[in-house]
Amino acid sequence: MIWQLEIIILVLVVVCAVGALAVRDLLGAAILFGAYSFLMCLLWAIMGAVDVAFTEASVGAGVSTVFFVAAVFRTSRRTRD
Amino acid sequence: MWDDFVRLAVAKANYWIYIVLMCIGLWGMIVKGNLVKKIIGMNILQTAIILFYVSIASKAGATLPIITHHGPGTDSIQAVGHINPLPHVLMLTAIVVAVATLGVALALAMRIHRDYGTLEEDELLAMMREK
Amino acid sequence: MTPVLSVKPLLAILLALGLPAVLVSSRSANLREAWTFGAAGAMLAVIASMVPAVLGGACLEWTLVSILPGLALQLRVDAFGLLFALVSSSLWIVTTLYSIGYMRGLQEHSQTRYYCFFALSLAAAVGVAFSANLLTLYLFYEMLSFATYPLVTHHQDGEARASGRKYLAYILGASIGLVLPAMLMVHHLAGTLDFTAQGILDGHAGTSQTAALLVMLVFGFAKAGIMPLHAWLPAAMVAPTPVSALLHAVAVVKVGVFSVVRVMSGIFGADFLARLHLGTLVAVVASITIIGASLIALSQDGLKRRLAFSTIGQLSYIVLGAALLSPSGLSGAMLHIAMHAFGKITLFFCAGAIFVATGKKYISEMKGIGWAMPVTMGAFFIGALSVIGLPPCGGFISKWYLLMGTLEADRIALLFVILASSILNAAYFLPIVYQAFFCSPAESRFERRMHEAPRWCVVPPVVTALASVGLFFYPQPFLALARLATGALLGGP
Amino acid sequence: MRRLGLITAVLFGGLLAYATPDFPDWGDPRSPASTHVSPYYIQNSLADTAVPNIVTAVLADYRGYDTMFETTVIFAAGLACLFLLRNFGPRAVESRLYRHRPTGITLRIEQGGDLPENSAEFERIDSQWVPYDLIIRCAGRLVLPFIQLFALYVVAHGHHSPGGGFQGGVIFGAALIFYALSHDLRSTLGHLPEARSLIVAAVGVLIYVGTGVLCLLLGGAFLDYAALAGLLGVDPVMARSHGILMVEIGVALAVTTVMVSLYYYLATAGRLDEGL
Amino acid sequence: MSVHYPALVVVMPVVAALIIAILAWVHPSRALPVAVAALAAAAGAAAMMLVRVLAHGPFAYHLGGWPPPVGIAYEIDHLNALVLAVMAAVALINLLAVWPQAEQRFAERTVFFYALYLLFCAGTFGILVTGDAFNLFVLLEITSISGYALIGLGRRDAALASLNYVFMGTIGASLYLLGIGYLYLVTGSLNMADMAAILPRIQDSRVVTAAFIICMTGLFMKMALFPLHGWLPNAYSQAAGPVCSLIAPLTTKTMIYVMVRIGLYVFSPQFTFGRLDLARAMVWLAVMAIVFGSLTALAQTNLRRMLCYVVVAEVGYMVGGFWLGTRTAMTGAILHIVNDAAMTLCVFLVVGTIGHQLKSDTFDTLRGAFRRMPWTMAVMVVAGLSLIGVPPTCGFFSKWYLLGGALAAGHWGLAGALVFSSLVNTLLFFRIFEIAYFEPVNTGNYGHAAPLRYAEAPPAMLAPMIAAAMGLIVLGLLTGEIVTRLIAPAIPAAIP
Repeated sequence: MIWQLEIIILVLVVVCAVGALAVRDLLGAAILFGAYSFLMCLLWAIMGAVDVAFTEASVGAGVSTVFFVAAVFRTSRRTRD
Repeated sequence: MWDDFVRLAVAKANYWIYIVLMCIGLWGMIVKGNLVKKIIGMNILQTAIILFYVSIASKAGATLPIITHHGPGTDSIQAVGHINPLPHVLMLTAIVVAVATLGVALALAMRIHRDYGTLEEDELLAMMREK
Repeated sequence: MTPVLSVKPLLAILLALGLPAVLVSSRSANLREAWTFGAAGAMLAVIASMVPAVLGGACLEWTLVSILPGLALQLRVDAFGLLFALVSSSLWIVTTLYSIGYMRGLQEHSQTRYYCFFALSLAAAVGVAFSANLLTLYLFYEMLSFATYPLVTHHQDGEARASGRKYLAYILGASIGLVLPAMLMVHHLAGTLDFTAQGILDGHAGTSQTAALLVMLVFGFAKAGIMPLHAWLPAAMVAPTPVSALLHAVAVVKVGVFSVVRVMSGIFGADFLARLHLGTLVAVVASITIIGASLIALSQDGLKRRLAFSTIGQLSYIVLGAALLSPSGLSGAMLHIAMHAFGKITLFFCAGAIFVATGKKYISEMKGIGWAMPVTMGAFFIGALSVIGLPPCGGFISKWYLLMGTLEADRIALLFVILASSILNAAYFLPIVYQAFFCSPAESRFERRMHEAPRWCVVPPVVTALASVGLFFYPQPFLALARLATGALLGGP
Repeated sequence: MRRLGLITAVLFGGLLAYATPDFPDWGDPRSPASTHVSPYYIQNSLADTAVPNIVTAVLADYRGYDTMFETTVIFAAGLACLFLLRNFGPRAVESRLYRHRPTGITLRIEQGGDLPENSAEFERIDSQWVPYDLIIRCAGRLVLPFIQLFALYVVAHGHHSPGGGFQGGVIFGAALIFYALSHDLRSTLGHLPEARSLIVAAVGVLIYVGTGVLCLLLGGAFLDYAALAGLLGVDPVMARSHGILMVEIGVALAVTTVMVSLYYYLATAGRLDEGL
Repeated sequence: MSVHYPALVVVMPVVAALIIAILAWVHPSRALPVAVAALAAAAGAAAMMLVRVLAHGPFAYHLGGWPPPVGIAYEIDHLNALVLAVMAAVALINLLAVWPQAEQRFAERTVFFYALYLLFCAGTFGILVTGDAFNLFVLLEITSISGYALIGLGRRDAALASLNYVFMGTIGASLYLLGIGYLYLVTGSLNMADMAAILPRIQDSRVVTAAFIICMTGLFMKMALFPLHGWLPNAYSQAAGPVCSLIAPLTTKTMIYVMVRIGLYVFSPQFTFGRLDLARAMVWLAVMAIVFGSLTALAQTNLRRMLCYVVVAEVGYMVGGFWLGTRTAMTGAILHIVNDAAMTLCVFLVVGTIGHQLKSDTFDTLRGAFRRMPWTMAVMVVAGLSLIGVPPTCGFFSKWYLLGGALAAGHWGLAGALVFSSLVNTLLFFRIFEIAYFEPVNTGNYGHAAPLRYAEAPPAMLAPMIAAAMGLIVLGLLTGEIVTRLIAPAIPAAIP
């Protein structure tokens, strides 16, 4: 395992999490959340939790993001914070 | 002192990150006024916990919890050789629970938007008070 | 006392408790009243049938259900309880008789409800009388509070609402706020709540603890009307007169003083209280109430209000008698429950009869009424004599024992309290009679001619007045029971 | 509120940080978590269940009861979305849009109107219709069978490799959602109508619960697949393996359909007419 | 078959929910009988388990045939057999009482209401019998998700209230999960009994302390203890009547049961009450909860909202009794779990019925209610007396133990709060009774008393309600039996 890679992913995870909460466009937030999930899934794959990573890839990065996008489409993209 | 600190930081790096993520999620849920943002915060909180569990499971120098080749008896399988599978199992369940909660939360948010036309908490509260 | 297993006490309570079910389903008013009479008569019969056994030294027990570990819902009939139950159940019959006249005479609404809750109240009162431990007593005490609420607020108007609120605030506030914690404390200290002849707290509680518990329990049974927790009683006068009779004579206030006496003797124990000199404390409180209530009564113009304050004073006689911790005092207290009940119910019946016949409520309007309603006012006179404590009425006997009690306990000050209040009693009752017979009525040209009240309203006061007189000459069942109870509690004759 | 949120988060983080130094080091093979119960799974799962993927073995057998409820949770989420969002009332008066394929002219047909005569040349479109995109459609058509095949593989091969009913189910569901996205919702609904979808979901969970009950009826404990040995004609170890496969199929069915239903409700806000 | 009751009590409602979800598309009218049958069977199984525990003592059920630390075990002991039996009865009675209401309220959705109802019940029953800490989390989520959905389809602001509940509930459940993770980290086990065996050896670890605090905080959120109660009044008062009378009796009480279970059976009593010095603070928090709940209830003009705050106060009763850490108070707390479930059911059923028959539940609606719906109000009186704590209703006896425990422990604050809350409850209920008894029916046209419209609920709704009211008295009279035969063995000997 390359520890530098792991550190980068750890940092990126935090960045994505903060970004998903901070960005002022809900669609953007949804996509950032998808990225967050995907990075998380990478992290778990590195740690050997293949089944969990697999699930997170399909659920977190896949279906959840679609749900978010769908919800944002059916409501509004606007957010004040 | 400094060495201790570094050792503590490195040996438990995952644990520190999960704490950070958990705080971010919690903070987002409390502070953000937009309901979808709160839901995102909720998901971050849940994934942080999953990260924690997955970190528990890891074992230095061990391989995946799948037995690829094995001898005739069970003796040949060494517990130290495989990552602890139990937290993975638990977290599969937790992910499912998270997505189920997400679905319900989004459904509720859509109902709210249908009824009030907004997802901002302060606007909602103002409308509730008006009626 | 030999305990005897007997279902009779339960039967007596169930007779009254089950009555509402019958009443609700019976269609006509006549049927309803017939049922009430039947139940009341049966209840009196059952209770009276226990007298020989109790006089023979037995006490009848029945355990309903073991409700908490070591604590059962238990009924036990001893002499004191039987005395009270006898008074209540016999007066129920008379009151029912009177209710018919009163309720029909005034064409009151919701009569079924009235009879139902009346029966429930009686069940609760007899339950209190037969309780074997403080928990059972508390249960029936609370049941009485709730059962009387719809009676007190029978008129369902603003005034009734206000007094109902006051009634519950005092009674429930005191019982939940004071009796319940005190009861738990007693249970914690003594490990039991059974009433025993020697009390259960002796050796388990210190002086200050005992004093605190005593204060909580004496004031907590706010139905006893000890000042300053007396204000509900005048307020509750808005109720129909038969209800007032119930409150003052048959059940409610008597349950209050009964509970106080029961607790002082059965929980604390006379010896224990005497040793700690706590009887004096209660005696002083009671004396203040006696004098205070009598003075207030003097200034009241409403007849029922004057009677109410009179009741407050008279109740404290009973508490005082118990607080003397002397045999005669205790006997006097117990007898006074009976004697005052017969006297006071007469007075209330008369007040109600006057109201039914003439619509008058105030004493100042009643000048010359005596010639229009001679029977009623005659009964009133006898009732007043009994309450004042003059012969030839039953009240004299109980007061005599009370006075003996003060002497036995060597408390001359209290003797004077009783005497002074007797004079005050006379001062607020006799003028009414005097005005009724010897003053000419005010200009009454436009008033309709006054006449005697309906028959159903006149017969009961006459009956109770005669009973008052009769008790002077033949106080036997009550006197014997009181002496027996005193003997059991104090160990002397 | 902002300050409160910050304070709460920091306090909470402080509590967590307070405990962290007492954690066993990351990856320490001597930590209690790695030495108490989990070695049993690693050493015995193959002998007990004949499933090389320990996670699958634990998931569907040792802790199969958890997984049953996990499936039920998903099912509950589907029901919840239906309950909350589904429009049961009479459909609002709606106009329908049709597009004439050769010319690209759009027709709006109000309530009660009929289609023009040569209706084969018309196609129904959504109100927020995006012009026909050849690449997306074709690529979608092309990829879809492979995704579905892969999903089936993941379900079937969960015994030996990462994956299993849940992952396979989600992938299959995602494939159907992808179909809805690349074409339109109507075509997906044509293949998997709402009612059928939810019935299949219930049947999926019932397969799981039913397997458990079957074990119970055959004399074992609830979900004790070894009891199925007589029925399946294999030894108890293989019975466990087969039992795991049975419940995995149930999970896959339930998850697929619930995911699709969730998408139906969320994407249409419960009206089930037009997708994204 | 009798061996399998622990599994069946949970599985039967699940199966029924699935069948109903299928029937919904084919035979919607068959849903109700299936639901009733499943709950009746579950209640029967619960009763049988109670009998068995009384006769033979605690027993366990190994799901999948795997012994505990490896597999999941259901452990039935005196504590959960009692709570389960009452909760199952509550769920059944409630369903019998509310179905006519639900069919009107939810129209086509009723079938799905039944399915979610059953899932909610299955989750609750599972939480009560499980001996596995993680299994408890999964079941908790089933309960929560079906609960969110049920609440979300209520009155005008229900969706918002429900989403708020989702947030609070998810944080609570996540904290619980995290706490379990901490415990797993240091014990390596998920089975409660196994954890309890390991924990005393390592209880000096900071991880254990943190796990304890995190777990308990999560549970406090779920049970709506005072500073964390924000979601409850909105969620309960916005929920539809049939939902409210299901969720109000079950949710908070179940979470208090979990607190008792974790505090006594996972952590040792010595740890829970001794090590952290948290107990003292918790009792004072409970005192604040009681006082706050009571006072806020006084300020309400809506029946349902008022009761919501009464529930908040009642949570304080149980939490206070538990954290006092003495045998008497603990008995009171456990007894109150049972009694409060019954009382809450009764009172919320009445409020639901009033809301359904009179179309509103503000105090104004109640004018003349004693004449319009005498039976319903009679049930209300019984429930009110029980909440006030008047013998022989069951509310008195749990208060008896709680108050006795507080006095014996010398905790005047809790004793005072309990008495205060009883007095406030008196005020609350007699205020309602006064309005219902004295004030004429509000007809809208002033001065003209319109003829009184008799609006009593149909017998199908009344009968279960009256049964619930009788239940309050029966529970009260059975107190002695319950305490000596069930609660006394359930409390560990280590508690003084």
